[in-house]
Amino acid sequence: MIELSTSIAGLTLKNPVMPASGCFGFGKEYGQYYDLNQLGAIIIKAATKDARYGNQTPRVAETASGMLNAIGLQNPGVEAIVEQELPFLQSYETPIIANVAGSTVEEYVYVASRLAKTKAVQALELNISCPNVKEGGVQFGTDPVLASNVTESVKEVCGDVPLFVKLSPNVSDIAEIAKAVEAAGADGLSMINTLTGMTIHLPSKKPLLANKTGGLSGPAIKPIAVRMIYEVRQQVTIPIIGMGGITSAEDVLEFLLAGANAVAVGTANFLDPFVCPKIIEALPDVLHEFGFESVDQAIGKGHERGYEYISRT
Amino acid sequence: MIELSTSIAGLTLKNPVMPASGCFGFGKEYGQYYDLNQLGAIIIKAATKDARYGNQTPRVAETASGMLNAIGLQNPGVEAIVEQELPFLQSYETPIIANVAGSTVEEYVYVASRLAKTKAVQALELNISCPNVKEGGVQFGTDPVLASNVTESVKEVCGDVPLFVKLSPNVSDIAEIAKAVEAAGADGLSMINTLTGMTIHLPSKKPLLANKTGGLSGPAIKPIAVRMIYEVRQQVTIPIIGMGGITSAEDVLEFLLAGANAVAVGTANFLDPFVCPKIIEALPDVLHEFGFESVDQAIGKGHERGYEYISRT
Amino acid sequence: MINQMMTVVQKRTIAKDTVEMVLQGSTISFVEPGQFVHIRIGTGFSHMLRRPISIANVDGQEQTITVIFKVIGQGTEELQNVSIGSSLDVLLGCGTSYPVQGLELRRALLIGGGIGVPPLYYLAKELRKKGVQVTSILGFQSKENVFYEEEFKNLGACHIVTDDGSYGWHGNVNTVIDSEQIPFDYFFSCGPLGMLRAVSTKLIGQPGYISIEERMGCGIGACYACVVPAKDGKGFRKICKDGPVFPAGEVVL
Amino acid sequence: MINQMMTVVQKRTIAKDTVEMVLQGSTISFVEPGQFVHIRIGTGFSHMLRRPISIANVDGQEQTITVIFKVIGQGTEELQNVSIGSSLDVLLGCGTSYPVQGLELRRALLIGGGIGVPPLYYLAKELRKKGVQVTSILGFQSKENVFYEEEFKNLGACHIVTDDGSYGWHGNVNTVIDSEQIPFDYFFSCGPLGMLRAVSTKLIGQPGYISIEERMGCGIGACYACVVPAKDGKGFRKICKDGPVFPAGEVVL
Ligand SMILES: Cc1cc2nc3c(=O)[nH]c(=O)nc-3n(C[C@H](O)[C@H](O)[C@H](O)COP(=O)(O)OP(=O)(O)OC[C@H]3O[C@@H](n4cnc5c(N)ncnc54)[C@H](O)[C@@H]3O)c2cc1C
Ligand SMILES: Cc1cc2nc3c(=O)[nH]c(=O)nc-3n(C[C@H](O)[C@H](O)[C@H](O)COP(=O)(O)OP(=O)(O)OC[C@H]3O[C@@H](n4cnc5c(N)ncnc54)[C@H](O)[C@@H]3O)c2cc1C
Ligand SMILES: Cc1cc2nc3c(=O)[nH]c(=O)nc-3n(C[C@H](O)[C@H](O)[C@H](O)COP(=O)(O)O)c2cc1C
Ligand SMILES: Cc1cc2nc3c(=O)[nH]c(=O)nc-3n(C[C@H](O)[C@H](O)[C@H](O)COP(=O)(O)O)c2cc1C
Ligand code: FES
Ligand code: FES
Repeated sequence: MIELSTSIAGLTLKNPVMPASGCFGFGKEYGQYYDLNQLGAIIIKAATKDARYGNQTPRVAETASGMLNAIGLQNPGVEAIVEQELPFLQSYETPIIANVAGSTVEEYVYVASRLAKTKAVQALELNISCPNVKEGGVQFGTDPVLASNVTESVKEVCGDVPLFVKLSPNVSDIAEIAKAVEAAGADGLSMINTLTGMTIHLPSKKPLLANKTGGLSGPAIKPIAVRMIYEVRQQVTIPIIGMGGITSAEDVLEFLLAGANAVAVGTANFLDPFVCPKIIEALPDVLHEFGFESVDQAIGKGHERGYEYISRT
Repeated sequence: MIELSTSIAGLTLKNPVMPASGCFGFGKEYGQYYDLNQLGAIIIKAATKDARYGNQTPRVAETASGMLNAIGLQNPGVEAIVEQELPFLQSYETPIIANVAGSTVEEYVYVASRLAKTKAVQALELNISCPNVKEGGVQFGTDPVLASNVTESVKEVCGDVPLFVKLSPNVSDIAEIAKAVEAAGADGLSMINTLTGMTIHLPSKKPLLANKTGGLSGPAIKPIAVRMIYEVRQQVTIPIIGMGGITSAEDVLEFLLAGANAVAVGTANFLDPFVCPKIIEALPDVLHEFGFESVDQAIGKGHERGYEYISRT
Repeated sequence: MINQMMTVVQKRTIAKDTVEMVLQGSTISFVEPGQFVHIRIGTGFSHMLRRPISIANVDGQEQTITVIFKVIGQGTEELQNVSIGSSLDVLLGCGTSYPVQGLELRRALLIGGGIGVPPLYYLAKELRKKGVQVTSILGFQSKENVFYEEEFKNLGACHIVTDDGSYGWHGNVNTVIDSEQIPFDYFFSCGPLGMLRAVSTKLIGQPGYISIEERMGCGIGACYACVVPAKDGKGFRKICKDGPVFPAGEVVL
Repeated sequence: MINQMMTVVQKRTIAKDTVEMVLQGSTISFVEPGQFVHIRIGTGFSHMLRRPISIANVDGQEQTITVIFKVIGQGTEELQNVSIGSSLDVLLGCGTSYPVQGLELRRALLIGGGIGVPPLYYLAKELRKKGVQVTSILGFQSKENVFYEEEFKNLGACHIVTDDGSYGWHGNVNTVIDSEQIPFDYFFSCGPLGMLRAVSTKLIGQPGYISIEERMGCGIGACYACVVPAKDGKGFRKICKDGPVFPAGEVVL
């Protein structure tokens, strides 16, 4: 028996695999196709204070081994999410991680506190790294001082609910931001969000996305994600939910070796709507093949002298 | 007749396509397979003051639509390059752009001044963005003050030889660096160098590259390159040599539309050693197909209201 | 929606750059007119996004569906090169359908443009099955782009119109609507945005359904890539899930 | 080196995970023993780096080369699935060769390990053509990995040794070298680094050639991916261009 369960920031997961925020809506659609109880957790689409329509279309474009998206944080607003979306997910045992977005510290605090108050959400993921909105979002994620401030303010209203901060890869030194948010009280990190990219539509001679730029995700960015997780793992002790281009159980193991404690799968859901349960099913054999009897054994093992993971929980 | 010739920083190119630094050695090998006079220019491998052996092997790894490299600036030293490598290339009419590397401002200045003094080199490319060496390299490229200082010092010794500064994409705000080096006297920009990445070899559970991290190149990074060029194009007026994932004449047009004045092809040479002449051959038809009669007409046309390129030359 | 490997059993070029492909599967009977398939192109990561293509016909006996697509880029180029006998990974029966069963009608007007024509064929067949009288107006760029004229003619009156007048009427679908004054209870339209706008404006106030396109991610309603604003000014619809078929006037074109 | 599309004309599994593939081209006569082909795998960007594989045999009449490879990862997996009749994009005749013509010798000792065995076969054939007496020692992990025993036996004495003793000698190639004391003028070796180190140490001072491997980028000497330090302590060699065959003692293993 290969042990898949693990725990991050006090949250027990039956396996380390969860869909990434924004790629799984609020679970309803995928819930029609398979039993969401198979998942380690579910990270839901970003919530803002008020409903947001998001950017104009086209919002997605294909790139080599990747895609660009500029959804622009479309969501019905935190109140509607709590009332209309969460009850469905609560009918499962799978922990729900809510992605918190905003344009100001006040908005982040408002959304986080509203979500933390409900019993429906087991953790928060603070999205200070969305490249697709004009205000807020990524600027909080590229400046260590702003990142630290918003983390600290949000942490105050989280109560018992653990707070993961989602980092942007569009930075010169991601470890610096990671250390800043750890010091500010983050219980964990989520990394990475998308890299800002663009593709130009030759016939129209204009950027293909209406928003011009979009976030690059998918296998193309996997080496960047692995590098950043490896780097951050050596400088912080809080758990990491790793993501960026994962499509297989082998990829999951690579992220665990780099130092992720759990992983999220985004873009791959679009190529194969059943990818999450497939990865979970394949994971025990892959762990076994490379000599591990549990997920926990593999975490951080890609580091020299073995990385010592100091759990806070 | 579609006009392919263009000029960058006073340098006339018969077409805008050149091999990227590090992917073409000093031209000898490719010179065995086709006539190098077909190329718009040739950017040669980085030169340092003394010979460098570079990193341990393995130095390359394949990734989704890309590759990682950690060569570590192996080269025979500037003196040997000038004496043993340049004479071969001088037998062609094609302009040679020499890539200048170093660990200190003094080394950059030494190498640049040695190269500028020879008649063999038509432009310099200041490599402040190599992610694969412990000292120097990328740190000059991620800090606007350091970038500005090294540019200014090198510019002083360049004489008539135009100086392109090669930017690192591993930064929070590439336009800031671009503006700093433009203000410091750069005659042009080269962008982008590789993004730092890692891949872990599952059987050994260690990073596959001996250097652990390497630079990600190839089609995977093209959307990032296009976005950065587009962004920088709106903030500086000096010409840009664009690169990052180019494999076809359509890609060249995409970079021109984004605001590049010429382009370099790196990784694609490994997949197809004849890719540069093939792209050059295909370019007139592609330009024509999308309504352009010359390279110059296409430059910057992906920008709203048409980007006004103000040549300094 | 179900995820199925389907075998390419037939493939032919029916007009300029236009390919008709028949796919055989195991469960196809639930598919309704207006729905689309979300097709994976290539293997590995060669294409990270599936391609949405309308279902042009269903044969419950043979367990096949027919799709008709225009080769406009890399994805459709690769799709046309898939050889007979190989299989394709499809999400079958995505999106909403034209509500054939739910409607009371005697006369239907079908208005299609270019690659918007295919879904109307399956619709026309289903309407005929119900005894509805079908008239179609099909617009194409030019003579060489015209397809399925015979097929539609077998189901009712069919007017072909081309932008350049090289075949049938000269003009666009509205030219025919204006001249012919065809009586109908409901209209059903699918085609490029420009055409849908023109048709919706012309037929404003009349009951009908339109089908629209947008670049898609998931194709099942989870990613918010394919939204369109709703007419009420506040809401929105997901084309892949709430659409592609919408009652006329429901969304902003 | 020339860039050529070559047709797969034959393919068979000759040992565990080990495939022999025959490729037909138009210009192959210049290829010499020890050289390799740099093969493009897949299309588009599915594999950004070519795969280097040694040339195991050449048939000038049929214009074919034979390669033998072990399936160890995605690239070789895809390569084994290329069907007969399809073509592969190869850089043919990369790297240096064993200097068969330039050497004065009567007796050659060939020492191969695993997937280092293939290039020695073409070498053995060329040596025999020159009238050289060939003795081979071929090391494999286990019985199921053994291939080409008969082929080598047809050219001279051939000793098989397996790590686990499941076939032939038990041990490694050095076990055989020690026991048999085979006389030779030159030795030629190719195999995993560990084996090459052991052999070089054992046969130190004796004239010979070794062939080594490294992960490659360009395969033609332009990218510095595949370097190995030279014994003189300062220089280096590019395996793809100065190698893969080096005189024993020239590079640091
Ligand atoms: C519900 C629906 C039904 C459709 N039915 C048909 C049909 O029956 N026949 C037909 O020929 N075409 C149809 N299309 C359009 C078809 O999806 C595109 O022509 C096709 O995806 C183009 O792919 P490409 O790779 O060849 O082109 P590229 O332009 O290279 O495609 C690149 C990307 O853009 C997307 N894309 C490009 N154009 C469109 C578009 N118009 N709509 C949605 N995505 C697009 C592709 O999916 C892909 O992600 C339909 C689209 C939708 C949304
Ligand atoms: C000069 C030379 C001759 C060779 N001859 C043969 C031969 O005749 N038969 C044979 O089976 N193998 C041979 N190899 C090794 C062969 O190249 C690798 O086994 C193969 O590239 C593995 O590819 P993969 O995608 O299956 O494995 P993966 O491990 O998935 O490969 C990933 C990457 O690593 C590279 N790589 C992995 N292992 C090696 C290696 N040992 N050497 C070089 N690159 C490697 C691949 O080229 C690719 O870029 C030779 C290597 C060299 C350098
Ligand atoms: C269509 C789409 C929408 C996304 N929306 C969000 C979001 O709302 N909040 C967020 O934090 N990340 C969002 N992301 C980023 C993903 O959660 C993830 O960090 C990123 O895509 C990298 O993982 P992947 O390569 O597996 O997709 C989105 C990504 C995609 C592709
Ligand atoms: C093997 C390899 C070696 C490189 N060496 C150098 C170098 O010496 N100097 C430099 O400025 N850039 C170097 N680069 C970066 C390229 O010049 C180029 O900026 C980058 O690879 C992006 O282009 P591409 O995607 O077309 O490869 C190297 C890239 C590769 C793949
Ligand atoms: S394509 Fe994802 S919501 Fe429509
Ligand atoms: S592989 Fe490029 S130098 Fe050898």
